[in-house]
Amino acid sequence: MPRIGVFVCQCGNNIESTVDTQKVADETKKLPGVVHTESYKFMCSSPGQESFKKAIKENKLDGIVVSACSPHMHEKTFRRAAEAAGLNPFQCEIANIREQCSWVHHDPTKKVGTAKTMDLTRMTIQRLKKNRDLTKITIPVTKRALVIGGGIAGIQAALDIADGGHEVVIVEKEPSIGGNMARLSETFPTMDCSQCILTPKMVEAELHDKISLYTYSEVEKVDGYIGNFSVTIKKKAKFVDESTCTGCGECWEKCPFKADSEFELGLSKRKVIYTPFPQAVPNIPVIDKTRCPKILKDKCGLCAKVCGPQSIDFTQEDQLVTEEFGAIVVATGYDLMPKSKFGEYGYGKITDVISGMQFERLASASGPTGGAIKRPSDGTEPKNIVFIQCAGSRDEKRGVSYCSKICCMYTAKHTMLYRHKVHDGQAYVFYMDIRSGGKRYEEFVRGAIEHDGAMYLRGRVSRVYEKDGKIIVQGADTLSGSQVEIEADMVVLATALVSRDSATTVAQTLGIGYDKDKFYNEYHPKLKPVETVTAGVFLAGTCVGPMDIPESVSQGSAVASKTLALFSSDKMAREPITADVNTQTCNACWDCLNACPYVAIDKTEVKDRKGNVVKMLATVNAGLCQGCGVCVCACRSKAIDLNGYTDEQVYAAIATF
Amino acid sequence: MSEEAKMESTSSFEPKIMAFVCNWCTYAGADLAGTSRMEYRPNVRIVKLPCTGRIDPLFIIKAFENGADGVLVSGCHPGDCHYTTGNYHARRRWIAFKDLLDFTGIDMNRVHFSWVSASEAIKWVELINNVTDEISAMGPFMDFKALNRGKPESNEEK
Amino acid sequence: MKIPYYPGCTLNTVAKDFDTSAKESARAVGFEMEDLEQWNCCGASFPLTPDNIMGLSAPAKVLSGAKKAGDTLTTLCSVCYNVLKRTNKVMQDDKTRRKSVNEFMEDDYDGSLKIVHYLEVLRDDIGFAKLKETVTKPLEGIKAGAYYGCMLLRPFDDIGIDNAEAPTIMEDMLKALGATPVEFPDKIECCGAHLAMNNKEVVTRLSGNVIDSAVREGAEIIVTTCPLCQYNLESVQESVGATAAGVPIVYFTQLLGLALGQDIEQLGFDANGGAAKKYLKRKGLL
Amino acid sequence: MKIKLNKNDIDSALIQQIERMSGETIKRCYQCGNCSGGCPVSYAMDIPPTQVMRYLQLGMVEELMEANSMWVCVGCLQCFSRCPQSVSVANTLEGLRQLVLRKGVDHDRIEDIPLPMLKSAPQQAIVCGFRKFVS
Repeated sequence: MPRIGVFVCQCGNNIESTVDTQKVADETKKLPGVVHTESYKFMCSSPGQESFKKAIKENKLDGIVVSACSPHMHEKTFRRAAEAAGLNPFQCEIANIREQCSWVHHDPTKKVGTAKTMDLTRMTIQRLKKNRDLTKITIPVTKRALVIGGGIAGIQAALDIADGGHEVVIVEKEPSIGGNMARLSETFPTMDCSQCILTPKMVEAELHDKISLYTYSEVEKVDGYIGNFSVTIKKKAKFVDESTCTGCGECWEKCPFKADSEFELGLSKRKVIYTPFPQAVPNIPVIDKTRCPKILKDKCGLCAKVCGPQSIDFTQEDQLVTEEFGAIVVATGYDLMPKSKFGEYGYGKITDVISGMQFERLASASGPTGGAIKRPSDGTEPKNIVFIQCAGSRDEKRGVSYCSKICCMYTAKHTMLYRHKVHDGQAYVFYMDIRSGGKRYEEFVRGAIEHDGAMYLRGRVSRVYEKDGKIIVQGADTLSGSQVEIEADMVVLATALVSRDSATTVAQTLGIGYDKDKFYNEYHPKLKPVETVTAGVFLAGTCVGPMDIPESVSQGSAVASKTLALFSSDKMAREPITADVNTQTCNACWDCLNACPYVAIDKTEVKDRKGNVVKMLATVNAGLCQGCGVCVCACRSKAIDLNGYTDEQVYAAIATF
Repeated sequence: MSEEAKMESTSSFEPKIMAFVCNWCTYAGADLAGTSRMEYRPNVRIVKLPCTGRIDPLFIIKAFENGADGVLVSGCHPGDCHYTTGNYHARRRWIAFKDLLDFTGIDMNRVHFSWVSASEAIKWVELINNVTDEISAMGPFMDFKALNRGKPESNEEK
Repeated sequence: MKIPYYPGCTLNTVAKDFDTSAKESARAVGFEMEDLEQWNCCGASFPLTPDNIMGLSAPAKVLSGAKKAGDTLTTLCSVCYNVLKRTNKVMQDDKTRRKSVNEFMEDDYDGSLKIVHYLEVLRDDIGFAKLKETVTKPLEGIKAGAYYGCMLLRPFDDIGIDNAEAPTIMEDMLKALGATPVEFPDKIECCGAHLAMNNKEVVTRLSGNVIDSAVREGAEIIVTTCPLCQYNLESVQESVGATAAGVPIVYFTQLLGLALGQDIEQLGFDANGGAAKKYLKRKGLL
Repeated sequence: MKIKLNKNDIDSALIQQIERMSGETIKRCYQCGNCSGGCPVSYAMDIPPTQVMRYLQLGMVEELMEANSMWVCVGCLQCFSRCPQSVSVANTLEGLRQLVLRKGVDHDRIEDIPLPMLKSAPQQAIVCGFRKFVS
């Protein structure tokens, strides 16, 4: 016979005003197995806890029901107290008689509240009788982090984790780390040069003895769970031996073949053996195998001839490596909506209609024009330049419904950079709303208008076309209520910031969710902004949604702190609310495996003594299992049950309803 | 009929309704109704489960067998499941289960399926009131009562 | 191949040239346009207020009649095309309106007809490559600006014949005929349409812009798919600048017929104040 | 101009009627100005397309009824075609036109149309014109 204690909390008057707690205690005492009941003013208070523990010991209780506030409030408190009194914490259950009873049934005669409290308490008692002792699950932690994406968010995360003393691998798909930030000229609102603040961080990451850079690499496969990930990484063939290459540049100097530079967004050419930009980290070139004549048809090979240390190796192949990690940081960044999306803005056909990112390259001292603002078509200096904001943003019909958030600021910056470089030029900005929420952001935009003379027009551009060698921009100024036409020399589209093309593939590899725009889902948008539903996988930067550099960096640091917390001990403990398979009744139909949202179910072989496989069984990986219980209902042979929410427990509660 | 008379006529029968709800959305929504001090009909008894995906259709039948006059199932809105897809499993299972339940002779109007998020306290209150009214109007569910013999220490207080 | 064809009011009267040149050309490339036995006016404008059931009933009547003749219905006039195609979509997608219209017509039409423009038949069924092979008199040296106007293109979701911002279907056809298409920005702008009735100022300005834009980019002849566009552009000829004045405005089927070797006298180039004939003569095509 | 706002005007039966007739949700317009920018006849309108939507949002139907905007709109659908919110000002203006025409009030008298025009114009222009201007 169990020895159950029932503690009915009055919660001051919160419960007592509509529930006769003493009556509940008295009546409950009559139930089989209940040996101790009491009503108390504040169960959660220190004296309450003390008497609670004392009662457990004195009455040798082996099961506790606390009828009090929601378990979301104090379940942990009472379980901890029960544990302190020598009980298994999972032998303590809460009946929610405040949020779901006394506070929602205002009957002053206490009849309604008392009756419902009796029911709720009795159901909890019956459920408790079927409780089993559970022990917290401990899992070992591999103290090594993987950062996917070597942009500013990823670099920051890696540096902070490495500074915390743990090994980090950065996987970057491009030949260099740096990401989109490496393309920017100056950064708002302080106007410091992007390269000047980014390059030192890139170099620091390269030189850090705890950080390894896997550039020109991609994550192929992720197995395992928090603390114990096993990740397969594809290192694409660079055709250059990284261990011997000195980055002298002789090879790309001499290479006779050119292609459009991805980094310069088609504004200039690069060689076929190349580093994406001069400050690349690592400063080791790769060969574009889709264009190299030596690789394609065994002709040329000049680079190999001029290479001093003989680092060129045309036989190199893609390599798969599998490594162990305890945490994964996803910092895969963003893409920009292609210009070709905008039919009415010239369809990407008018050469001098460029994107904001292309403007960054034009304005950048290390860009194709050395920082001079020149038209891509003829190299002349544009005297009238029109910036069109919200190109694709806030356009549910043909673009994306959200605001890309950073365009208002960078467009203001562009007008300033333009005025600083073309003193006699005029910049026009078409905007829908100026969104400059951020420290010193509004002042920055005002500066662009008041000091640098940008003409802001509140309206959207309907159409851009060429006429007599000019680009005609036809839009509206809604503030004056008129149509506006500007003869421009160049047009800059603030194209929408969008999720990566590869976003869904990466999400599926990692088992994380994404929204309708294919940005990754945070565990909780406010309170867990860098966690995902998959424990041990964290998010940083624009793969979550549009954000600027300060935010991306903050997120990089935030995931580092989460990772370091995870790495702070050798083992981690978690709630034992996980599924369990009855090995006797499992018939290996794998319905559970298909239903499980966490890939937490494995196929396990059962072998006889000779090592022959006698049958297959489903087993639950407690590290991955999140305890949703979907598998329990999917199981036809009722071979799976969920600890803490077993069929027995639920039926017991129903039976006394 | 006056409001009072209405109260009179319905108070003669107080239905018992069992609610199976998920821990993350609806349970929290019901908690919020409490912290907001809203008031609703006292006929519902909640059984908390981690996810609607954990709700075995047999729970529903068992509830009827044990004296429920109505059953309510509620979880996170589609797309908002704490466990990513649990509520989709529940929904799919529910669609298949509906016909079976109908076949067993349970009036489908006695079983309600709803989505209530953690912030939808008002929706929860309205849901409970509506369901209670509806089940009240239908009268007690007697068909399974005979099945439930030898029930343990049950509701002598009632 | 026989395709049921809805001529519409204008092509039966003032734009007869459009109709005959199209039919002749069709024969040359291998299909037959068969006039619907009975038809009525489509209403010449798709009712923009969805509650206007009256406006739907005339085109719906045409559609239900055409359904008896076959599964496809072809048109030439942009406006007829627009009205019929959009009405058909309503009949297909909108149960409530379908019911009211059918009740009104005492009919049971379900929107299952496929409405195609003559240009679509050329592009999708015949193919421009095959058209090119059929050409007997390539239109070498003809610099033609293809003017689309509104009704052939918009709204894209309902019409979808081509990209609404940068259509190429007429240019592609002109290339097949051996002509040199001239891109001009105003090719998708409005001509002023029915404002011809009471607002000459607007029509002069809009149609003038179109001609001006085409000529500026080097067009020597403008090609249209709509009798009203043709009329408006033609009617403002005197008002536009000296360089643009007198540029011939023709239906695309007239150039098509010419390239396919039709008799010049039957193509009706006379109707255009003779400007087209003079131009074609200058280019050595007559 | 000073506008006095009150809930009755903003939410008036007339506004609801216009929404019902045109099938457009007036509040969807977020006043970006794209329609006014692209409208070929915006220049000739007393109240340009974007402001037509704004006037309706403010419940100012009277001012719109007096303006020429609805009679100048050709229905070319450029506004709708490029509207990021999928609002058709053309439909809305047609709704306003219908408000007038359905009361049996003609905007144009058939006698006023010049005879040469009636003789030479394509039938479609006349049919369409009648439908837009005559009750």
